[in-house]
Amino acid sequence: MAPVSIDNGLMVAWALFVLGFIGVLVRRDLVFVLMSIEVMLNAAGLAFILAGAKWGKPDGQVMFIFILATAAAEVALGLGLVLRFHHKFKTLDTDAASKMRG
Amino acid sequence: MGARELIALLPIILISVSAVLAMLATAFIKSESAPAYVSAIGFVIAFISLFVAYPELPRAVTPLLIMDYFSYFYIGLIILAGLAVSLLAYPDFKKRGVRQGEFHVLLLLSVAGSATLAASAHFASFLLGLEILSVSLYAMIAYDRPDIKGLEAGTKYLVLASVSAAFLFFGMAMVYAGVGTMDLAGIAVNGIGGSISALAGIAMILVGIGFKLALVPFHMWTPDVYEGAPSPVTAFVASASKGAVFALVLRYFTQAGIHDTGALAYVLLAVSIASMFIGNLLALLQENLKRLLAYSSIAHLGYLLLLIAAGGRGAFIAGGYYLAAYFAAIIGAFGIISALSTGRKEPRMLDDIRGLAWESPWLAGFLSAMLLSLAGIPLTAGFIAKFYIISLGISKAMWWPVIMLIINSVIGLAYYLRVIAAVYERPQKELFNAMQTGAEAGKISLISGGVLAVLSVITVILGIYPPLLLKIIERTL
Amino acid sequence: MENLFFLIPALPILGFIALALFGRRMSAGAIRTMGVGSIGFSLLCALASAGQFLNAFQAGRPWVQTLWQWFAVPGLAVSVSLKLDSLSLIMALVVVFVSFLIHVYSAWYMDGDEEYGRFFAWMNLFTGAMLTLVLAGDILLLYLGWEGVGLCSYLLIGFWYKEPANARAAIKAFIVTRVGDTAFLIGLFLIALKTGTLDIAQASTSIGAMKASGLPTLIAMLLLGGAVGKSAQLPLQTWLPDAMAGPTPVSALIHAATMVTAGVYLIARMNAFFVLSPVAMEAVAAIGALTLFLAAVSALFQTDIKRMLAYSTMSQIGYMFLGLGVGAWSASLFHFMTHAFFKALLFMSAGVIIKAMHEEHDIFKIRKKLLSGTAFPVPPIAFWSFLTGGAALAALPFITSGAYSKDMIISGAWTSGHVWVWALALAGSFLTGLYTFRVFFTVFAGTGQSVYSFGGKRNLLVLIPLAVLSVFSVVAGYIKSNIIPFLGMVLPAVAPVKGEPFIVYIAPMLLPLIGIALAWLLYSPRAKATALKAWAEAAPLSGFFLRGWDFDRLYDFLIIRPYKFAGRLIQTDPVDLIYSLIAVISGLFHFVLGTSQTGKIRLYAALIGIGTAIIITWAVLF
Amino acid sequence: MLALLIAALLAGGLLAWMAGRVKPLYARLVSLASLAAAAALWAVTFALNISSLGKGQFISGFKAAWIPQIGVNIHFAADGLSMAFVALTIVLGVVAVFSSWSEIEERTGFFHFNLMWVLAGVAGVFLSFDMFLFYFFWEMMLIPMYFLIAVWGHEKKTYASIKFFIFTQASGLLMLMSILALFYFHGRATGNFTFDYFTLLADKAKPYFGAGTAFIVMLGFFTAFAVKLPAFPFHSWLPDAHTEAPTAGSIVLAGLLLKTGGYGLIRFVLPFFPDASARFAPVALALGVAGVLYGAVLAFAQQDLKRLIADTSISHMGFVLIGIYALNPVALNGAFIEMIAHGISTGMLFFIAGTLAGRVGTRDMSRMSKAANGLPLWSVMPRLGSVGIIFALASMGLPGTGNFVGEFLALLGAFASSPVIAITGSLGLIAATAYSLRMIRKAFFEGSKPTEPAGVRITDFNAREAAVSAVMILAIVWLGVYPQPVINTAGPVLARLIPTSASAAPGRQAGYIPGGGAVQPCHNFTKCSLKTTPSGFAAVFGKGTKWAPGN
Repeated sequence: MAPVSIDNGLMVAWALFVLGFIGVLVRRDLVFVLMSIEVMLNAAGLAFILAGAKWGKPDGQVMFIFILATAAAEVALGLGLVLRFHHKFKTLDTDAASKMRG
Repeated sequence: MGARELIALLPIILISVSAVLAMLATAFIKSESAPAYVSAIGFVIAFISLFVAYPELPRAVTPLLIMDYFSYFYIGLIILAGLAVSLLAYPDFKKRGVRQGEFHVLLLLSVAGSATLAASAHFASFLLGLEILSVSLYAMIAYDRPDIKGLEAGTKYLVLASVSAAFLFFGMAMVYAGVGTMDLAGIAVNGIGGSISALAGIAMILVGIGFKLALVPFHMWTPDVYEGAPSPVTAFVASASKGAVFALVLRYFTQAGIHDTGALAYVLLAVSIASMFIGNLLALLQENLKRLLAYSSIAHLGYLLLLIAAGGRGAFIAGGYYLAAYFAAIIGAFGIISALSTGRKEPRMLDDIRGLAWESPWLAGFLSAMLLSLAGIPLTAGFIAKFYIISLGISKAMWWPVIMLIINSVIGLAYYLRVIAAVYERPQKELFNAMQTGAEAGKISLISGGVLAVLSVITVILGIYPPLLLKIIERTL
Repeated sequence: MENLFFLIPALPILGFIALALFGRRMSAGAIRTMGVGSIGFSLLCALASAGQFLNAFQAGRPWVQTLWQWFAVPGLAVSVSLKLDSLSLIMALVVVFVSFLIHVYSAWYMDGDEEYGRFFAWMNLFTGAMLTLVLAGDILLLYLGWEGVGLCSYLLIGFWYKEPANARAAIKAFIVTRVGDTAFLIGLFLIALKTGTLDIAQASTSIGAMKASGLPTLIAMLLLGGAVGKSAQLPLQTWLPDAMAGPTPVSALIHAATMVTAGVYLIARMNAFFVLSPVAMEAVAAIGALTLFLAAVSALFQTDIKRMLAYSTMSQIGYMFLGLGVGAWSASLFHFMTHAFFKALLFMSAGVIIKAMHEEHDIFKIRKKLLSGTAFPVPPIAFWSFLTGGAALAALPFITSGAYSKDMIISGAWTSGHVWVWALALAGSFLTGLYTFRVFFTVFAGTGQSVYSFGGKRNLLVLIPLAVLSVFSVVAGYIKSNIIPFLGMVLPAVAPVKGEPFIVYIAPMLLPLIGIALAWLLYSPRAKATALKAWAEAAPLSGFFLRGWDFDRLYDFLIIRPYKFAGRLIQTDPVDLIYSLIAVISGLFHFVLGTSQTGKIRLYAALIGIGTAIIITWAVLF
Repeated sequence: MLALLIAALLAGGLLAWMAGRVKPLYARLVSLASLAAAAALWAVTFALNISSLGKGQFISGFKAAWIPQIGVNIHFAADGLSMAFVALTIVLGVVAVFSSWSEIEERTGFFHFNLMWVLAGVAGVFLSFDMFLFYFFWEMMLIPMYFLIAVWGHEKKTYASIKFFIFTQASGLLMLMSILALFYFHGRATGNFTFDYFTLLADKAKPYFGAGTAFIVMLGFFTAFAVKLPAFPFHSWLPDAHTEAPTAGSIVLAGLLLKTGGYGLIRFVLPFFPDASARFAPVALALGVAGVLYGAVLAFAQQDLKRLIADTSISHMGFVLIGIYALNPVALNGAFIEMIAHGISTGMLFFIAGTLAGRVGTRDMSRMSKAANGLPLWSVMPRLGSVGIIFALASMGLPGTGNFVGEFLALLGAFASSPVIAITGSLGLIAATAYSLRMIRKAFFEGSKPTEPAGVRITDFNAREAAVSAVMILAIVWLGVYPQPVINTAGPVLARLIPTSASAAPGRQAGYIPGGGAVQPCHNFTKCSLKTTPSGFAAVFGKGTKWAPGN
């Protein structure tokens, strides 16, 4: 199996990122929005790994771990908020959270 | 990493330690106030440590952090902002009947994150600092659990900040892929070559930064978050979180000579001018105080971005001065809202503070000083700050941007004056009393009053005798 | 006296200051003493100065007194300096003398008025300003007096301010004269700019060197503009008839001693500029001739006794202008002098009549009242004074002073070759006799049976001025041979270009008589020509003439209404609209942008995406 | 000494604030005391330096580093021009304190604090000889002024105060741009980055920027001063601010703040930008005339007494603008005298309007007599009426008042530069008569049908007000009949500040004005040509004069 070229890998990362972002835009459910964000973050992680591989350094992987950690923290907090969101708004539709405007 | 590096790192370490201590205090000491004490004392000690560690500068602490005068200046600002917020939050949360403990932990953490950000020299520290800051902020914004607006604000911030962080990280990866280094200074000095993906990466980093600085078109979250968050938290979001990112941007963008790069400089200029106009116009007839300040902060960051588009030595001086003035004024302004609140009810609308001067002349005076400083009127720090920006613009012959800035200053003045006019309006019995403000109830806590007084004094002193601060800023160059 | 003649204007001004400050706390007697006394002392000073000046007459040297430096800036120094020469001496003497008599008369006339003190204060100031004007050695000081006279006329015409018409008349007087003053002021600019001085003597000298250019004409025309305003000549004559709104002594003062004669004096004083410019001279003559005719026609149709007198003044000043214009300088000034006496006399006696008739101005109503005996009878002194004054006004030959001075002017018009001016003057002469005696016959003829008695106190205060002026109205003509050469010291003389045939010599003497005769025919109780009279009064144009040829309507239409309209148009300051518009547009932007803040997370995120796309595109493409 | 003068006012303000918390009367007394101290300092300074002032020299004042990083010093100095304006400041300050004696009952201490600080700001503007310091004071005085209007003003005070602040601030920022341009251009050319007025002026000999740049930089200054003056299209803040301000505020606004505009033009625009000023002069003159006429017509149409007086200021300041841009010493002296006289006369008119409105409870002239049961007000308050008439007459430029001397000289000087301007401007005198007389009549002499003459309870001027009026009447008459001491104080300075003819040679640069005209500066106006430069004025405004110049 021929090694995957870095550029193709980056394409995948781009695709993942864009998909994740589209997810954020089109999904109304807060949980799905958070999941889409995870996808975006992971796309960034993937890109780091690929970049690291490109330059033959471990830095990219280190960064990926950092991203993973922060993503986990975000998700932890996010899920807490989701619970309260559901409690207060009786829905997970993000559009419901538009009390403040103008 | 030897002892010297550790000493240089002392402020951040001390804040982190305070965070841990505060956590322990929350867990093990029954007193509600203990964590607040810990945080306040922690901030003070950390601030003092700046002077202790001062002789060790400048020093690179691992490739990740650079501790020099510049970093210290901004870390100092951030710590002071943290201290002020902590002192303001204490009485505020007491009035709300919200637990103090975790908040102070979060505050310390976010300050640690901001400080890291301000001192970061590497993508990794950038990423870490930013995330520590952001994650703490999510919680702080939604800290007042029963408040539905806080929840809404927190959710919005969580989603949008995460998205923007994803943009930022992806951009970093792209740049790394393009140039093979994550050293900020290296990238700044050597540039990104002709790599298109790296260029796209830089653009995406700009997006992440733009979000944190609430620049157009990434500003949309600002009013909602500012309005929803408890006022002390808003003060923090408006000041420290922006200051840290701005410090980073100022250092590396200027180092990279972005103002000479053509395309990117134009992007910055466009974003800057758009931020000024959109921020100010949105604030112009705004009746909601916190939203008004939110929009005005968009404009202020627009002014600051102009500095980066101008670049040069002057940008450092102007940036430092402006940020200091802006910190004092914006924290003070939200502090007054916090001080005037009764429990969960804040003086949201302009009508709520109408005639404030007749109830509480001191607070009205402080508020006027803050707003005039934000408007850039003499006798306040804001004037010197704005003077420096205009001065920089003129020295770079940026006539049109400066004229834009002037137009926006005038629009800005219009709404600040609207607020001041409301404050000094004679109380009309049927109009006033739209809400029972804290001032009327006579419940302004001594702490917040003191903090506000100090901020006002700083604002005025920096407006009258600028060399005080200028000397410090000049060391950072 | 050479160093003290500044007291002539100073004393009335001091009187004004004292009365203005303390008038409210003084008794009527004290006010009277103060008000009349200040003018009295001023008169004494003037007489003393005159005596001394005439002693040194042979030298012909004017007295000049510089009081202080008014102001000096690079290129121009103006001092407050007074100058006494034969012209200003005669002028000042007449002014202060007539003024004094009018003050005496006022003490009677205004007795019991609630603002007795204010009246005398302003009367004093009026006289003081006029004397300043007359004695000024500097054009700017002359201008100060000039404006002061205008101010006082305004204050005094509107003295009875509770009547709105009076206030309107006062404002009209001031504004109309101020139009002329502005022309005068521009003339001043030119003089200052071209000669570098505002001293009358110096400026007159240096202008002589600029004969060739059009400059003297321009300056003279501008000065003339000022003169026509103050002297109520065409086209700025409209204020004078309305100025009758003031108390009668004020009218007397305006018409006889101060104000309207200022224009004549100005032209005489600045004669150096006029003699250099034939054009300006012609203009002066033409304005005088036209005004005298127009005013005389208007006077013919007036029913208000004071308005008739006002038009007669306008007409007589027209003679003076005419005289100045044709080069009969001294004659004009002589006419000013005689006119001062008889016009003051006429006004004062008219005042007595009006007061006796309970403020009735309409001659026909006065007659009716006299006949029916419902009013107080008119005292004989009023009758005789009015007759004397009227005769002098009509220029009854040989016996009245008016005839001497007027005939000189008319003959001057002929000898200088201004035939059409001469013709108009003659027509005016005829009309003067007609209108004067129209009023006289209407009021008095056939009412002589009434028992004349004087109803009122302080009779002497009215008797003396009337008696003195009656005498002067007659005898002043006899000093013609003294006064003309005396004035000739200062004023230029113009050699006649034409001989005077007998018919020209006799015409001005005959025409007034014809006029009087016609008046008798038309207006005497036993009038024969009632049909003609009825026709004249019902003529379609009678209203037009009554309203003074409708200049008021013309100006109202041309100037006042457009001005008021402009005022209404910009009342709310249209320029401000521009700024309001900016504010409104900003507000509009605020609301439009505000709608973008929907509070929806997905929109906010979308904007981040769009922004990113734009930035990446920009960064990559450029 | 000069620094002490400003400090006395600043300290007086603070003390008055504190004193006012004890008793309102104390605030007034403290203010008067600090004004007295300032007056004493002024008098001593004047007496000590009278000879150098007479020669048009500067009194070296206080100089200390302020922001050494950018070459900013605190530098107070004075010459005759400054001294005259500072004297006016102090005098009108006293009038302002007296005018608010019974008007301001609320927060008296804070009121006097603001009042004193405005005065200090104005004095600072007149005495600052560091561009940065000048700008600092220029903006600083806005804040207390804003509070004076916004807190103690009338119905539309919020609108008026914000409008006032925005207009001045917007234009002020443009001036800041120009100051900075001056700073940088000078610094780059000479290597000496400084805001020092004297250095900047002295180095003007080596022009440190081109004609085009100079013109634009000049416009920045001009705009700020023209807004403050106010010149014609920038005037619209003025009627609102003056009308809504409390009496003392109106007095200070009209009497002093407007003068800072004229002062700025004389002090900065003319000497710094001689060429540009000369080229700009036709436009400025036209604006001046427009202001004269527009303000006069505007004033004529008003019912609100204070608004009327405010509009007259537009007209008078038009004369000042004409006087300044005629570019010869006669006109400049006229502009100067006009400013001083206008300060007194309009200040006093506002004093009268304030006291009158306070007594009758309305500013609407047609309703004033209602308070006297329909009697014309003259019959119940003759003293107030007399003072009113005197100052209204001054306002219309009657000879014998200082305004006449000012307007006469300004127009005379303008006549030398441009007869068309002077003649058109003279029409303003007629218009001034119209509005002044209308004001006198409507305010004092007009009544409705008297309902009940008895029982009117309006009081005339009390002794305090009468005393103030008496002093000010003396002042305006003194200016009218013997202005020479005042001219001598500032005259030598003014003569020096006229752009030198050599540097403004006609036709040297292509113009920025349609037609390329320029007013020829000229030192002895009788030697001035009546024409402007050949391509000059006539090209802009049509053929001016037909007659040939006499010399």
